[in-house]
Amino acid sequence: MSDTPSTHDTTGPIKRPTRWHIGVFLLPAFIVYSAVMILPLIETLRLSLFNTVDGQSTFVGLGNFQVLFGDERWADDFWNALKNNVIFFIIHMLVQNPIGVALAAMLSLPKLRFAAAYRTAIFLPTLLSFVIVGFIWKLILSPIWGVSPYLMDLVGLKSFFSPWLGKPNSALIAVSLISVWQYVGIPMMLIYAALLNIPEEVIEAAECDGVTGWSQFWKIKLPLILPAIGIISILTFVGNFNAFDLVYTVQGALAGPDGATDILGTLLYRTFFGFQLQLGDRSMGATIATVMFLIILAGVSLYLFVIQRRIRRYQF
Amino acid sequence: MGSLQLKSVRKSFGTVDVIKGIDLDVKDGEFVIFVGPSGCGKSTLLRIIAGLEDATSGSITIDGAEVVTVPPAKRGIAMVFQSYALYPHLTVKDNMGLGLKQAGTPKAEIEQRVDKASAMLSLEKYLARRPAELSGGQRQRVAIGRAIVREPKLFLFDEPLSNLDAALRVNTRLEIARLHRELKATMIYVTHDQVEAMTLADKIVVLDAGVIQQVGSPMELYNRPANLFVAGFIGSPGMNFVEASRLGIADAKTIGVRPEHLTLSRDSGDWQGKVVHVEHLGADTIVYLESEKVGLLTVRLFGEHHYAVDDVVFATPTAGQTHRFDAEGRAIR
Amino acid sequence: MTRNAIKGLLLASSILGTAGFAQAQDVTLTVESWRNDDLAIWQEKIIPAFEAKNPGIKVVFAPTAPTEYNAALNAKLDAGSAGDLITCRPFDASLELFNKGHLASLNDLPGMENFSDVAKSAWTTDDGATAFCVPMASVIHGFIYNKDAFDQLGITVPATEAEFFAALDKIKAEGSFIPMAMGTKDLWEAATMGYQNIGPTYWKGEEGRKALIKGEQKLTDEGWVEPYRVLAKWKDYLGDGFEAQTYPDSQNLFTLGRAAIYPAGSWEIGLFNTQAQFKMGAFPPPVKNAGDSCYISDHNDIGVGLNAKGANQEAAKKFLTFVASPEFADIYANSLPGFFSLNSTAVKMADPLAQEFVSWREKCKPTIRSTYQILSRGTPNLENETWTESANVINGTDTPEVAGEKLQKGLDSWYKPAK
Amino acid sequence: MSKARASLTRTSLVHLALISYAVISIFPVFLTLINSMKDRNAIFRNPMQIPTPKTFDLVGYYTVLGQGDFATYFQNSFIVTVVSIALVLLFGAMAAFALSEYRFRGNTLMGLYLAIGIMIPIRLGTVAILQGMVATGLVNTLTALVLVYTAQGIPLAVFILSEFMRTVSDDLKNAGRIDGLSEYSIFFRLVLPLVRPAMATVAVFTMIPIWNDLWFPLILAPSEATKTVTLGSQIFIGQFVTNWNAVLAALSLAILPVLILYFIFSRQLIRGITSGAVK
Repeated sequence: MSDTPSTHDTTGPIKRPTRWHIGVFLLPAFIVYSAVMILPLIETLRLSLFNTVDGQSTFVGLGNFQVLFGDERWADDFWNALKNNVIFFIIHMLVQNPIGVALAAMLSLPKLRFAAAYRTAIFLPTLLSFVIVGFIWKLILSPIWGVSPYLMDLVGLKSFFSPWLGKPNSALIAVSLISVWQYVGIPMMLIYAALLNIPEEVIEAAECDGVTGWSQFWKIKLPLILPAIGIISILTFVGNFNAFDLVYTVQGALAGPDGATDILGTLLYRTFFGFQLQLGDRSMGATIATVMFLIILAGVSLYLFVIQRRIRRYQF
Repeated sequence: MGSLQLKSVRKSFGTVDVIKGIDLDVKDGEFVIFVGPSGCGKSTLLRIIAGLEDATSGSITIDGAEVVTVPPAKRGIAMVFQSYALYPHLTVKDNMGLGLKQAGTPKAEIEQRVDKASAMLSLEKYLARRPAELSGGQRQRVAIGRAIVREPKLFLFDEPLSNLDAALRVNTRLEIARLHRELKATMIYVTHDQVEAMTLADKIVVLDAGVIQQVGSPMELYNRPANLFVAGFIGSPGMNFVEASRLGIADAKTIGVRPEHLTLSRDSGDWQGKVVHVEHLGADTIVYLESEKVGLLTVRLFGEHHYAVDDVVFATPTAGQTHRFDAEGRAIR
Repeated sequence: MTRNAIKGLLLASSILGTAGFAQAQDVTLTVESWRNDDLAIWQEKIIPAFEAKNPGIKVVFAPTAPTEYNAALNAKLDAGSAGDLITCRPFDASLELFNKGHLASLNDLPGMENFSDVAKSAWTTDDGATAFCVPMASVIHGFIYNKDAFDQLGITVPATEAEFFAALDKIKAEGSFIPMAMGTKDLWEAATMGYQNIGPTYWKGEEGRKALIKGEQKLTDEGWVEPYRVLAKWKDYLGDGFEAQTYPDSQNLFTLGRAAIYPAGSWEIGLFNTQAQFKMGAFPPPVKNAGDSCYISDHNDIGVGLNAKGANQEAAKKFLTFVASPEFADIYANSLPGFFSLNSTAVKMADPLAQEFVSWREKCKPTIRSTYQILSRGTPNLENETWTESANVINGTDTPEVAGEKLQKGLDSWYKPAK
Repeated sequence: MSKARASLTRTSLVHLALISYAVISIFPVFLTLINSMKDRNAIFRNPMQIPTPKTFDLVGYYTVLGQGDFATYFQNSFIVTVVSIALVLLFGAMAAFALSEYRFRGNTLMGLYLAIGIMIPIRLGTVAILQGMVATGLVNTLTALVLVYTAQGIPLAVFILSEFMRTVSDDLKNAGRIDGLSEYSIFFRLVLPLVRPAMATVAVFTMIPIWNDLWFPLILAPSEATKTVTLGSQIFIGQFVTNWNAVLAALSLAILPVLILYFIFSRQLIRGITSGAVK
């Protein structure tokens, strides 16, 4: 199944029938994806080079980007959102993924009873919609309903309760942790799979060498699941920098208090579609979308071309 | 029925040439084995014959018909894969019958051919099982059965024995030899194991680096290797090579002597050396010695011999059993 | 090709859009709205009343959640899939729709004569020449209180700022009620129920609002900062954890009888009537000193306009004329107590609480919310900023002065008052 | 496993940790479910208590089921989700097969092209999508939603499935070719059955965002006849934001079908995921 026949032979190249089936296999996906996703997205990104001047849509080159980074108000909002987004991502990396790894490590212990029940329970939040997750957690953390203060009272920590979602310095952390709660099932599942893929012989060899318990995890299993952790990191990155729904349902489109939970997704939503009296600004919205796309692209490229190449893969 | 001709068949992946112009003639009913080290292109060549890879250029005819652009299923071939490649979701019977069913063969005939093949391979008991419920040897027999059922012009085997253990390998080798005799079919067989090649083949094709080094019957290759590569590859343990200049021979570059064509003596002989290692195999004894004049030598003696490490001995090549090679490695005849 | 295949597949499973439901002669009008709370009233009262008189026209009320309304509506208008009738937000948001050609002029609509210029002001072009939405209702701000609690504690209805805080102190000291039910979590509660509620008293209603638009006053002026100073004092009277208290939390706190005073908009009346198990009363925003003239926010809030590209213009106009009629005003104002009709024909309202609110129109000077007209056209958006800053002031994260400066700075960055 | 390897203390600790986290995971859902079946006062006074005969009250469910046509909403959500998943799996698997099986000019490029979709939220293209749907007359049809979700699901499906398809033995496919199977038969009869677990994985990951999406139903198909459950319950939350009985009932009704679908798929999901998804 070669590309094209090369022509440096005496008997000449062989003519072959076109392999129509490749086209047939690719076409449905290509058509739907291009027509419904790519073309509309291109249309949107194109808008970032245009703006309304005197009521007319005019090509302004990189003018919108100049406004976004040059105008103090725009730049403040943007950097604030980016900073919050980075914190959002860091919390996921520091909390969600380690918890996911730990849960997976425990679940993959041989002959663990009830493993399926645990797995199902922990994966459950991942299946819920933002509408549900946002509403439930607002209720639980609400100082009015009293579930959280009650629960903290049970463990003698009531004095530590505070209206986290309403305080500028705790709101972002609280929202991030809700998101972690919702999504921890995904790293757990993927790491679990990677751990199960380590052949029993390798673990048995480690047992014979006296590498057991924690040191077995650190010295044997962890290095072997690094590629999976790499994939999870990049999925977390892409997911976090595209995130929007959870902040929107929990904290509203203004991502309060005082913009403390504003991430790129919410900034984009407000700008692009407008909110309350604020009118949607398609051009600036598209500009922010383009910047987001570039950030994500940069992250993914960094992963693909730098990090992924350094992670050693092992064949079992 | 079942002859095969290859004419200047080439194959390149991008700029890398893996098959560099192969010409080959296989007669009806012949058992031909492609042998060579890994990466020599033997499997690629087999897959080109099967139609699983496209040749970049050249011509392939089966029974006189050009098949270069014919899809595998229409070439009248059957193939047995190293990994068995059984359809995991089908029973043994369906695995064997699928090709015929696909070709629209009547049900009764499929039934009959499957029965015949499974009898030939003693697979009757397993017809209803799925591949996962079979042992490695049974799976390999099913894979062979699947090929037999198709009654092909050409059987293609791609290292069919390398996933089996040693004892099973010998058995299956015998079985394949028996099948060849019973079916009188043309078989092309790829292996990297020269013992398999020597024991099964009517004709061996030695390949290296995408080029045929020599074609011939097992004994032709053994007795009259065309070049250094073939000389070294065929025969076990491998041929001893000595620089001709060390022996004062001017009209050759290298002299080759097979281990079994050296005699040993404690008293006198052509090349003095010191024993460095001895292998007792029962029927044979292999002695390795380090000679100042000609370097490391392997000597194969028939029966039991009691040499010890550090013994000083003399080796002498049997007259008329040495091979001479020129500067390009070609045999001088 | 694929599309048609899928389409065929779905058609085959007999799943059709509303298009498939439209009968040959019947016209179906769709009303876009953010008032999903009113769904039942539309379905049970308003639509049957209209359909009874206009056979052959069917009306579908299709509300969207308020938070998504603008975004969804704009997308649908741009693509041409919006309903025939568009519920109008007041002022700039709808003006923008008119300027873009999405809303049609309604100057010639029969029934528009039933509305005064003031009533139409929220949906007219800046030059006052063209009206583009039929005014439906206005809402009035004030405070609703738990009458039983006031009686129990012997508190009289406060009229001045000092009395107001004295009452709060008393409730707090007694301890069985949270003095005031308001949270800052949803931001807009702080701005709308707080700042826009008490503010007009300090910036003198329309006088201050117009001066701000002309550039004669600034948000850093005393009249605009002082309401923030008062708001900052509210902090001590709100429930524990008010920073994370949402708007529904506040409503529940009050209707479950746990809070004594609720800074309100008149639209709460209907809901509170069904949920509260105690007697309620209402009072207007307290004045600074006894005898000062009082101001109330009487804000034109809802109108309904005609989608200029809608398919059923004639039927839609018939519906708009219906909306402009006294009959509609009567149904609407009485089904939704607290939404006051803007129709010139006076509507007789049965609800006592609603009557109380509307009675303030006679003694106090009405004004509209300060940020709605003209001042929220640019970026940053003054309304949104006011939400954030009002919450900040109550939370104590910004001082009143800083809040005023931030708002004025944002406004200055794009707004140049016409000299 | 030898006794030396499993100490009782260690096992107990592991169970303790897992139970704690599992409780954290299900607690909010549990809380919603129990409170949806209580009267209003009990919800506020004793949120943590399970319904007793005294506090048991299904008024929320009556409100929800009486107000909206939830049966239709379910049907809509179900059709949209199932048809979208089917198309994502079919189209995604076909494309993944072409990319992993054949070497042809533009293979890598096509792979990258299909991967872009993972990086940008499709929501950004809303206006153009809506215009397209208006132009083709698909607004307020479930077809519009199916198309959008299919497009949205394809990139991840191709990404995951092509990884899996590379693990299907070449010899097997070649054996099929020699047995006279066409490329289509090889795909449908050999490869698809073998990657079934992977398909289940993709199905679950695709199902979640489709079932739970609020945005596109709102924009593309908000009519009463095409409303989905999530949109329906969101409207309920808006409409009855202070009627917690109704809200909690609506949330419970939205959770249940996801759970049911998940339980149907979970066996395959685990098999899919454990047979080398991220190796």
